[in-house]
Amino acid sequence: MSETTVTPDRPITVEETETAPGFIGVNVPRKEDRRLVQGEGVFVDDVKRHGMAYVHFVRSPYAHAAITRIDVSKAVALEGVYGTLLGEEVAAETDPFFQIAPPPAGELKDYALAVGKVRHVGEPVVAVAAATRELARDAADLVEVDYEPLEAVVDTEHAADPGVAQLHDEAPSNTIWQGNFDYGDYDAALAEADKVVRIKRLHFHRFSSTPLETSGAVVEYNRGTGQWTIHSNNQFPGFAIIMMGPALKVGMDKLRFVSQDIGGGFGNKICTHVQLVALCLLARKLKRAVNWTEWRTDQHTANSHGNERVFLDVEVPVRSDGTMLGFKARMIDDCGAFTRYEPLGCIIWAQVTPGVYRWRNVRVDFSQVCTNKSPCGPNRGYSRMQHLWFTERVIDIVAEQLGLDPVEIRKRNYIRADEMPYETPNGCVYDSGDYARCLDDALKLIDYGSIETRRRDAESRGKLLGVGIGSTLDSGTNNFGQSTIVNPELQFSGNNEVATVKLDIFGEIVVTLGTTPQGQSHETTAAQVVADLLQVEPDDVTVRAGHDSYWNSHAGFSGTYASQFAVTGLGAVKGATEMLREEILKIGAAVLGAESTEEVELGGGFVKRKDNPEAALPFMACGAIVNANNAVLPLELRDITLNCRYVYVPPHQLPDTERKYGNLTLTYANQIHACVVEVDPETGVYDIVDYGAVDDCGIRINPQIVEGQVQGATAQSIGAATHETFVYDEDGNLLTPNFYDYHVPHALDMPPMKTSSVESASPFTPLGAKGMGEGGGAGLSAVAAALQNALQGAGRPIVTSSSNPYHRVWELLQNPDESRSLVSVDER
Amino acid sequence: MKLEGERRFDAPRETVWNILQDPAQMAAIMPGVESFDVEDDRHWKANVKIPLGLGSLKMSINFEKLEEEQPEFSKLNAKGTGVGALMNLVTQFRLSEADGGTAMAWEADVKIAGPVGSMGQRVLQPIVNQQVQLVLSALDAQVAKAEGGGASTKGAEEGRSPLEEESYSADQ
Amino acid sequence: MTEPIRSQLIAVEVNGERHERDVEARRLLVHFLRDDLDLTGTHVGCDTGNCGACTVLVDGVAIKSCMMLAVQADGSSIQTVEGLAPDGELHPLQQAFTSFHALQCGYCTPGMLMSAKHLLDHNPEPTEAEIRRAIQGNICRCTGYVNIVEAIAAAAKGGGA
Amino acid sequence: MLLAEVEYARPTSVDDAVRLLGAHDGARPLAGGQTLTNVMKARAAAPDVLVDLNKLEELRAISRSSDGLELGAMVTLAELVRSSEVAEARPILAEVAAKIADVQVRNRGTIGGNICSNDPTNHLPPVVSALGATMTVRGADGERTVPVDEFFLGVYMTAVAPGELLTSITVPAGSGADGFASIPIGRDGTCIVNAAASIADGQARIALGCVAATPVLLTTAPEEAAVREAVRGANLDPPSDVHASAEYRRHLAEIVAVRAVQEAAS
Repeated sequence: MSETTVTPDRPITVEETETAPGFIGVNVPRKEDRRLVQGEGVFVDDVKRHGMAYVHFVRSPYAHAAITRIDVSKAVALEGVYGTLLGEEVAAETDPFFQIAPPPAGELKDYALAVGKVRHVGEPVVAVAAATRELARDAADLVEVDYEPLEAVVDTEHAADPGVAQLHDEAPSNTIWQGNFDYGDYDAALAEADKVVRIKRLHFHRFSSTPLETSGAVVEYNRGTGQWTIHSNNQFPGFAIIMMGPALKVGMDKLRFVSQDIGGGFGNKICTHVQLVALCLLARKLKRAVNWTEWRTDQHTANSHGNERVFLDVEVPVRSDGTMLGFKARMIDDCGAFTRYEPLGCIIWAQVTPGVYRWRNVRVDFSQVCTNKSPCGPNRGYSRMQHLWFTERVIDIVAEQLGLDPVEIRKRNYIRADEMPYETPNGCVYDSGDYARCLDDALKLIDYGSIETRRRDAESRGKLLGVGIGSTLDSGTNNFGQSTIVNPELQFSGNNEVATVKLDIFGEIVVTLGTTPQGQSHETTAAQVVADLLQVEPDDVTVRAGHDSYWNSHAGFSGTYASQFAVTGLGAVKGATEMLREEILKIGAAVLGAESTEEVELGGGFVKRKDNPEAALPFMACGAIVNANNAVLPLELRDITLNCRYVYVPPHQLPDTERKYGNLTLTYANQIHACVVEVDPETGVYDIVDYGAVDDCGIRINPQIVEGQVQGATAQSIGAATHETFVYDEDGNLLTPNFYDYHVPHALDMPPMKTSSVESASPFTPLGAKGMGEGGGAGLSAVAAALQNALQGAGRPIVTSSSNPYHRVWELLQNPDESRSLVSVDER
Repeated sequence: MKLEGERRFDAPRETVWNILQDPAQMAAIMPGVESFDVEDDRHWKANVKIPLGLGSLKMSINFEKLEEEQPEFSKLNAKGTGVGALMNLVTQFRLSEADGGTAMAWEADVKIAGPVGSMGQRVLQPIVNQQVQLVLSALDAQVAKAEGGGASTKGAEEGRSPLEEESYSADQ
Repeated sequence: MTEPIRSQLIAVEVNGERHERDVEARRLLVHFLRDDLDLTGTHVGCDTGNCGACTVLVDGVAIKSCMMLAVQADGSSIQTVEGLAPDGELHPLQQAFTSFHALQCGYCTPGMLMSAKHLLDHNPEPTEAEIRRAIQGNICRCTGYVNIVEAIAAAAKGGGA
Repeated sequence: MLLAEVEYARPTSVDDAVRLLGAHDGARPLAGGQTLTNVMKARAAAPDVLVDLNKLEELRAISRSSDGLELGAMVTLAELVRSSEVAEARPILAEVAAKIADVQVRNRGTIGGNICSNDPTNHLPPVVSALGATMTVRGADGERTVPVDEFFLGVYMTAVAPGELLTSITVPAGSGADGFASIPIGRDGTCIVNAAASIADGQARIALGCVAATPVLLTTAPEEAAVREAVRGANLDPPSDVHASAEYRRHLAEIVAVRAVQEAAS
């Protein structure tokens, strides 16, 4: 097998893209669809094994309690029960999970099952395995666990206050991480300002994308080889293996991750390594395959939530013309009971420090606390969504306070297209984009010119109409080096993804990817790229469905997350295909008696002599010669394998951990949304009556697929802005544990959605494309802004939360001054 | 969930007090009691089958008397565990003599966790309120019986339902 | 006179094929289809009857198979997503879902297709509002429903391709 | 998601059903199962025997009589929506039924089930209350009728005693001056509060939902001021949950009452 690893050197230059106009940029129908529309997809719960046991987790009913007694005797006595797994066994057989956080918080112990103590409602305490799903549940009900309840910590803002109960005995406080971020010269900016706008408190709420397929796995253990095969819907096997290997005290090759179809992920399926370890232990203990399917209520109470965040004592220096010089704030992020992927969220936001704005002076005191709530994990727009919502709230509150037009103040502060590539105050490089143009397009979509007329019409119907704008930067292709800013001891940096492309004995082109798609159409877009490079049809290209870490297409960061497939995944596909093309041309030249590969070309599945197209060698013959008839090849061509593996490595460098400075990610797709709401002032009930979303993710490999991502991400943020929220009571009980009380938008809830796109090619990527898919967050800002605008005529309340269900809007209407008292302006 | 209320009985304080201190009579007051064991004068244990319209909720409840000031004040903790639910109830009452009868000021703090919680507060709150009303009505009956069956409670005389009689606040 | 039973031999016709199985009274229809008959196209997305991923047609009527017991289906004729294209020839709805990119992860798709089929069986020319109402009981977390609504409208107009 | 062990019987006659319900402690009727199944999934309630009413055709009849509209308890919500008798006699029943949950749930869910489960957010308990329906309940000792005012006892609790069965709902013929209003979560989602109203002889009979364990009945003059006054004076005990505080529900109750009456009057 021939292999190449390429790392472009700095400074980054525009790469030649050799792909001729062909299938790239075309709406090629999806390869995935045929099986999925027939119900022939293979999702994790569809996997069955002989004698498979079904696992049910006994979960904590308490948010915070000591476990005083566990008795499983009645459960194991039940006929059909194969066995149980307890925390004490886990503690004896595994090491606690590796912690990203530096000491002292990094000393906390996180195991696959609760050991001695439970820290959130729904935390797995005992695993029970039985012959059927129902029996496992019956047995779980027979497990007796005694608890000694402890004070529940649920208030993010005060979780680290003195005297508050401590979640983790090994860590000295509930503060997981704290850091000061100081960019530009904030004090000078403050001195220079004509006005300073102050905001006491903003709150970004808990929710998650709640993929319709919950987490799950079928785990098999091979006693002969000591190797586990994990059929799961984990969306980041690279990370899971890094976490699980040390915990299980085995080498990584003992953990084979397999998945075909995954029913949505959105980041929520990254941190399932915890349950997977419990399943590995059970499979080994019981000597049989085990199936675990998380139920919806379990997903809501114990799967990863999006990070909750409060923004305190916000200070914004502004010139009288509306030019904003930066901001200062204290931010407290709530990661829930455990740090499964955290505290990475404490740095990820910094990829978009100034948002889409030319804010040069920033001072942030960022800390993260743990609370007795479900652990957080990446959720579509991870950590940037919270911060970008903050930047958009800031600009609309400043506009409101200074009586400036929301459109004008944005255009005055947007980073300009002619400034691209733009280096932010903390050293991130925005590759390309034209935010002002996207805004104009978005306003066109909602016919902004007619707003005042529509406002009057709404008033005549007793309704308050409001318009709002939101933005997101969908930063993609992480530089994992940013992890060293939260913990300098970490040995993570850069990023990578793998693809192999081979020409088989019958001339079949087969592609394997390292990614774990959950609807992102990787089979289709990969085939488009390969087809263009090899001058064939996408139908001629077989892209293996799903992921298998035993294919040789797996690297440390393999997975599907952080908006990067169009860059890393397709970058790898392009690299491997170019290697294969070169080998095919060599074989062709040799067989067709050409002097060099310059004299031959590809077309229609043949290598042809340019001077005589009649002289053509079919791919099938190439494949046959190399794989089954290679004695005919001259010796110098014997190293050709027609099986090419390429690792795409983005041009990342290590950041400066002292200054918390450096380029943290490669590409920046952006979205500008505009939204129109109508509020019933009598009830606080509102409708989104018009909605426009403009997306710019550079060159679009398949526009229809990109638009689908935009629509879906937007729907999620509209859901989050209106009704989706994880609410806990003071005892740490989750009050929205299912789709009854956690209302996700259905077809009637969705507003008329209009979309359009701009294509600002990325100068930094193989195809000019940018990763995308996480850009929906703009909806949270647009809805908040539209509500604040609508309520101008009703006491001018300030919207300070990202969660705005009807009752909150009614509260704003009842007591506008309460929210207004949170903001003030200092004249200079 | 916190509940509180005032109730009046046309019976002497001792009568009411005795009922509230007698495990056997308490068993008669509580809904769906299947078995009731007295472990000692401060600890009782009951297996109940609370009838909900859609099927009954089985629970085993451990009672512990926390405080007592005969004949007027008592505080009780009840911890219940069932398949779908986990209950923790702390309740107290104060009896005072009021124009020939007895006035009872009571408070209860009920916490419910477990899968039953997934049914939603809109359902749980009314169900808890309802069970409380059943207990209080049963208490009326016990008092009436102790008074020789003749005299019944003021509330009943006026033909008002306990729901109307009670004034209580349910808050999160 | 009928007496209560804990399990029962039931006979159902699924996608034209007759099946007989002994099932526990408590077994939900969706688990009967998935686990006993290995028809895994019908999915489970929630535990409260909200998501509609388990939608199938029982005697031509769209129902959520997580809120019906398998024993209740005794003697009935059931259609699941696997029955839409028996000979591999895609149903117009399946074709339209592909053409209009009405699915991403594909997990809600089987239930969505069955709800759409139920709609078109009873209302061949639905308005957009009628389409949205017809799939109100089917949650999709990927698409925002935009392309799903278009696909169903197109299929109704025979414009699957 | 997975039910506890349970016994199942599928009677072929109402008498047989009543016998089964009487013969087994902890037996519960299984109508559409769109609420009961979910409560059983949470194992929050565990009936010992399910008596399946789905094969009882006699409970599926819809008929018009001199004293109004008689609806079998097993008439599905979808049938209510489609029924010409309902459309002629009391269209409000169809209009409201069409808002309940979704197509699949309406295909299975029944009027009897929606009424007997009496989840505070249910649509039909307030409607039948406002319409002054009469419930026919059958037990071992035969049939009895219960006026709707005495029917609802609490969440999941009605006058239908263990061993009894709600067989039909009789809705009096009306003037057609009926209305319904609600504040749902999203479009036609779960109700935060709702209200049904029926105007006859210059009096509005209003039933408020989700402001107490059972529908709250008010009778008042149909003028807005009077309606608001009546709601303010009513003995409401609204639950507080993530969708609405008790205070917000009180406020909304007044508004939906007014809107329901206005719709009835229009």
